[in-house]
Amino acid sequence: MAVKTLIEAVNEALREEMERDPSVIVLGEDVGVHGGVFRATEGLQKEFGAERVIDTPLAELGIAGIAIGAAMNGLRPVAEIQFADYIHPAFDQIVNEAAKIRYRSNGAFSCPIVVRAPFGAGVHGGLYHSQSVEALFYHVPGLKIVIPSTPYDCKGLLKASIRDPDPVMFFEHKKSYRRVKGDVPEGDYTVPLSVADVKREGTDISVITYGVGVHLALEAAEKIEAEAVSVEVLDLRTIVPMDKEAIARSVSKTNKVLVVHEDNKTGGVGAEIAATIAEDHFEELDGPVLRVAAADTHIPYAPTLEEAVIPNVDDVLAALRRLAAY
Amino acid sequence: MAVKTLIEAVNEALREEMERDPSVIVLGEDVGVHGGVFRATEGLQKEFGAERVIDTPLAELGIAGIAIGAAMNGLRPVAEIQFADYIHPAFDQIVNEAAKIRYRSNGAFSCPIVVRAPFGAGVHGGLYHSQSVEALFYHVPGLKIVIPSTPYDCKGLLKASIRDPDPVMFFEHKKSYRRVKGDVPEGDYTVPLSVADVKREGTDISVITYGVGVHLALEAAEKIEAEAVSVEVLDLRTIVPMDKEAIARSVSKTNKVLVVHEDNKTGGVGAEIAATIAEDHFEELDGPVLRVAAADTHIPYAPTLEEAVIPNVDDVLAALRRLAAY
Amino acid sequence: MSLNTVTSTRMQTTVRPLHAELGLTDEKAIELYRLMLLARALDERQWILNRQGRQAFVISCQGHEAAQVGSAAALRPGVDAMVPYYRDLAAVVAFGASARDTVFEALSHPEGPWSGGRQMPSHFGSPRLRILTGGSSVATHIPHATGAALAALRRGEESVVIAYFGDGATSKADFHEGINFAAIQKLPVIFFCEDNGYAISVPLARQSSVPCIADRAAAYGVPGVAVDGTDVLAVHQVTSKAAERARGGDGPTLIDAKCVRLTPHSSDDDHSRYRSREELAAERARDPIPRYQAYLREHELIDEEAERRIRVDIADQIETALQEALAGALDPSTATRHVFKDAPTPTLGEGPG
Amino acid sequence: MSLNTVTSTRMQTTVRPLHAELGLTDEKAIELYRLMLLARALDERQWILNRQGRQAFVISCQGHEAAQVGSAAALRPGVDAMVPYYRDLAAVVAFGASARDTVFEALSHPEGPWSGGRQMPSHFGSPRLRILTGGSSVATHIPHATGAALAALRRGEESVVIAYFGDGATSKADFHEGINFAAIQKLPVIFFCEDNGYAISVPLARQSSVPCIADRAAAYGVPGVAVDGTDVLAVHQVTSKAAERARGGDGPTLIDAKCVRLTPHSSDDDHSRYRSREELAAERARDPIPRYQAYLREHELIDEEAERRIRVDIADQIETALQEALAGALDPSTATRHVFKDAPTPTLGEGPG
Ligand SMILES: Cc1ncc(C[n+]2csc(CCOP(=O)(O)OP(=O)(O)O)c2C)c(N)n1
Ligand SMILES: Cc1ncc(C[n+]2csc(CCOP(=O)(O)OP(=O)(O)O)c2C)c(N)n1
Ligand SMILES: [Mg+2]
Ligand SMILES: [Mg+2]
Repeated sequence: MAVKTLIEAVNEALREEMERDPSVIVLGEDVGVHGGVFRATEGLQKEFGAERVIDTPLAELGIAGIAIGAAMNGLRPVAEIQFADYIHPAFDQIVNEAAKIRYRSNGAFSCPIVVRAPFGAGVHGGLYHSQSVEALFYHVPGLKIVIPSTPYDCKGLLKASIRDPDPVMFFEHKKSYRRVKGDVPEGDYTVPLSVADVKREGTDISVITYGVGVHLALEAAEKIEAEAVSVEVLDLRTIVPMDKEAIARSVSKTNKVLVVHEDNKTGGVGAEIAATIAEDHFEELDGPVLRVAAADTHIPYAPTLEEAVIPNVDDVLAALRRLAAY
Repeated sequence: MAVKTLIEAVNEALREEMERDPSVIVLGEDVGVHGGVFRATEGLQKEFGAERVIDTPLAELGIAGIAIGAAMNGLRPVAEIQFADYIHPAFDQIVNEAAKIRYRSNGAFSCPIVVRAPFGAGVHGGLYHSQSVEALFYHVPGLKIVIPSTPYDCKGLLKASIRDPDPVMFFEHKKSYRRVKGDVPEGDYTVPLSVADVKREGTDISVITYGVGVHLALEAAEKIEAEAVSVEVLDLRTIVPMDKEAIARSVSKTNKVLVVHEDNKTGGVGAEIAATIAEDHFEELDGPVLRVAAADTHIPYAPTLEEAVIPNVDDVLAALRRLAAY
Repeated sequence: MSLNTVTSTRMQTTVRPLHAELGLTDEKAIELYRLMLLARALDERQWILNRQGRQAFVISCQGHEAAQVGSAAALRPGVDAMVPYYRDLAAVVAFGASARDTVFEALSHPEGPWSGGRQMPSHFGSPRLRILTGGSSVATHIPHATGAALAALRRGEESVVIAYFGDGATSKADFHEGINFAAIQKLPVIFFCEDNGYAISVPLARQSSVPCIADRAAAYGVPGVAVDGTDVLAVHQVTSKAAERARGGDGPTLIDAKCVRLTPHSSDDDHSRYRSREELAAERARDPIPRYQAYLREHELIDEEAERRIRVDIADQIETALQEALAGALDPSTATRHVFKDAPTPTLGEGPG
Repeated sequence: MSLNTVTSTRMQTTVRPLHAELGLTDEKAIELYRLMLLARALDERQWILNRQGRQAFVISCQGHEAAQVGSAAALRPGVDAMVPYYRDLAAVVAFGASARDTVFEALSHPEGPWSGGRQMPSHFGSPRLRILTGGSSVATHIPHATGAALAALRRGEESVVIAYFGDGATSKADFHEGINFAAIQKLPVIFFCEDNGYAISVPLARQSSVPCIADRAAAYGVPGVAVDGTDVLAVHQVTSKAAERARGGDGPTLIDAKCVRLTPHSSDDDHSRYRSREELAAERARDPIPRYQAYLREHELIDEEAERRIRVDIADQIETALQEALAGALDPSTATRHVFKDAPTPTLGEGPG
């Protein structure tokens, strides 16, 4: 097994799925000749031609809408949105069309598209190259949301998403693209959607998280071990439909929960996780369900300012200590 | 004081603000000659002219974008989106532009727009004339969200929203337009944003809600009184920024909370309310924070199907009884 | 009987009638009329159901029948694909939708082929008939047509996709982005605008800065063809040309068919608020059905008796469908189905609907 | 000194030089050059700061200076308003932005007038200079220009609004909806496209189905004017005409200025991946600065000595600004300010920036 980066895992998954299934196409801005601004589609146009790897005009609504129409007529389009911050122009097509096609047609039509987008902060991209957008789609019935934290999961989840019969939003943390490395098997395998993964076993506190939150949580868990606190880290991997059984298992084991995500706090995915636990596991809780998330602001460009608003390992540690005290 | 409908309150607030402030304009589809498909802008074009009451092309992105540009150059535009279901094409302009203008310019610019939209189900409008959209904007820093439940609040809140220096999303439940009546004073008054209102005093259980949820809660509260359960109904009125003090007061008084909204459950506004309470009021809770909301589906057209997915008084009663048992 | 007469007399006339010039047989020319009458009858019947309180919502094709039938009949059912909007009852009827399909959806019957009661009436969608599912949002389906054409091409199908939309839809993002991509890729799509001069109450002059929607084609380097949308044969002619062009790999055409809206926007609308009596009367005079009837009479393709038989047959179809439809009742427990896949889904050309 | 010489000689020449034809004084003609040089120097300096690790991101105006200065200088600072995009350093400089403003933003100084370190460099916005704040999204500011023009009209200001954007931006919804409304309402806006033939790596042929962006004007019934964007005087001429038209109440104009992109898209881009050496060399040959320098020399408006003095002065301005800027440090506690109003906000023509 070779050690690969997250972005290499994306590229490998796309290549293998295009080889496997001629109905898979890739479309987006700069995905062709250029290979994508993050190189996710590197080499694909050379290998599969400009008919299957399509440089689109600068028009996210169109990218999504065309992918949707193609999906209704037998293709499996993988649309790249260059930055998640620019997915908002496609919001109507994704929310009012892709998400509703199966339901409104009483099951007669489906919309098997994957919308890929790099997201997240920490690269000094400012307000428009740092956003987390998962919470904006989270509430919408009919959309699946996947966020991988490791190269292994990334390749397997992206392949599973491309084969999924429903629209999948696939968000890749751009700061992890080259920094996060890990073993990735050659060849075909999938990681099933809606199955969370315990990235670290523990007995005192459960950290429920996804994406970069997983890495913050693991680092904090290592550190706090010295203080004789045993932390379990649950990586959701698929945000919708969420693996509620895995959450239940972890909560009944530790009776204390910390939710961590980089996205800002109010109305984030963490809100639903905390609310669900407060609703379904009230009797099991030994302490409040805490959340570590970004401040409810936009993400500024200057490092000094950016670091002030996004969560870090110390924030996670502080919350773990608070819970440990219960 | 005259008894008026919710839609009359909207119309009166718009008229009075346009008289008071020449920088207030109204724009949207069919708002002029026609007076709006729900008659919210009835008579305004006659009174203030086609220069201030503007029939726009069928283009929600443009409506929002033009309102934003006008707001940056000294006007106070009130944009009508004909149905909240059609606000999604304007999502990018609202979320990436309006919400970020003050922040990105370091306070040098502001964007005092109001985006009005009728929302909500119960009128057999199907997937595209029934949506609740507040949760889709709830997570975005820089946007205020107001949802009135009575004609009195509606007029006062709309006037306060038009005078507010920041972008306000103002959602009016279309089923309430003509069904909900109440006293509305002639002439000028405002209801301040971010101040919740106790619509009914109670001691055993707090129902935290807004919009039509208020009416479901009040009806359920009346009914369950016979069972010697005293229910307090807190109408948030402003969803962002939320009146956390009022929530705290009510929770410490009753120690039991039910959150009610018509919007579907997962990732709804209720998730944040429940999460906040689970986080900040853990010790005070005598029972789980329950939520009554729509099923996580789209809203179907046929009455039989629609009624099956949206919450009703019996759902609220059942949840209240569950909590009463704690 | 009468048909023979018609044919024989036609032999003696010197100039060939237009439908013959266009390569339409007499039977086909009459069939176009039947489709227009069927759509009109289905439409009128829905207004009655609405007044009877049996149908909460009606949206009409009245005044658009010639544009819809003329264009849809120029395509090949089973091969070409259609992406209609809510006003396209006559178009889907011309593509094979039945009175039963229409009435079942009008009354939210669980076996309604387009949405099974989940959507308002006239929200079409049938894999079998190659009609894509649509919602209520204006213009969002235009890029779907582009995408469907892209898919057809990639999958080696030589099918043409037609997208229908109103004049108001051309103001919207989806129109611009959908056509631009189709033009760049020279995709086999026909963008067919049914210009009835209004978007609910908003007249074209407030909607578009150019008086003729066909002029918008210049921005995309595609042909823009304006046609009288009340002239079924003229529409058939321009659509056939656009279809040839698409099949030939020369890319999309924008057709601008000037229609009349003979009803209020929908059953929720009162157009007397924004249209004068005179204007409405003038529109009535442009009703495409008497116009085409006159043509058929002039060329002796149809006589009163033949027309009566067609109308009776249509009435029977609708009555039978109504009786059947009124029996059906929806099961509330199905309301949460199909959010995600919980049953196999067919592809175009197959399955239900 | 040299100026006198120039003038006197010009007296003897028979044909008047173009700038004079356009009503530009010699001083003004030279000022345009100074602005182009200032913008170029500020731009080049940012690449050095980037290589020094002091500036994380650079996006250039190199190759667009003539288009930007020629157009901005045709408007009235303090009266007209500008809605620029990230590539418009020369345009904002021509509208009054200083070396200090630019350098402070380049280095995220808390007193940076456009965003105070909250946005990437070249994200302009100044109430005082009547330059609207912009983000990084392509084309979203186009409807803002339309709205700002609507506001100016309603408030009785007779100001013209110019919106700048690239060729890629014309593919997007915001372009279509923004221009359509402006054209319908005949608003005083100039839509100015800086067509450099690329959207990052995507060439115009994959972006637009018409080779000339000016052709898109036909869809809105407004004049579409193509101009050589490397010819500062030609741009000044067409922009003045568009401004007159706007002031006269005749509505918007779409200007299509063909520019060259002399740098990679940004400091994050490597254009050798998608542009050939030959192509890049050909672009270099169209650099607007030597071209205008040649004009000024030909007409003896400037000589080496005069140009040297201008360049020295510019270098001084930048050095001074840099020394000052490097001192500043941001206070992390300010990062959460200005989500909602927590300080008074000025209106156009007033306030900071
Ligand atoms: C995006 C969107 N905005 C608004 C509406 C409400 N609405 C429904 S039909 C309509 C007018 C459409 O006019 P046009 O495109 O000309 O079609 P027509 O009904 O005249 O055939 C409007 C505004 C909608 N359905 N979708
Ligand atoms: C809505 C949106 N999509 C994608 C991007 C990423 N992006 C930044 S600049 C750019 C190309 C813009 O090209 P053009 O409009 O021609 O302007 P130019 O940079 O060539 O001057 C792209 C795709 C963006 N900023 N906004
Ligand atoms: Mg119309
Ligand atoms: Mg460009």
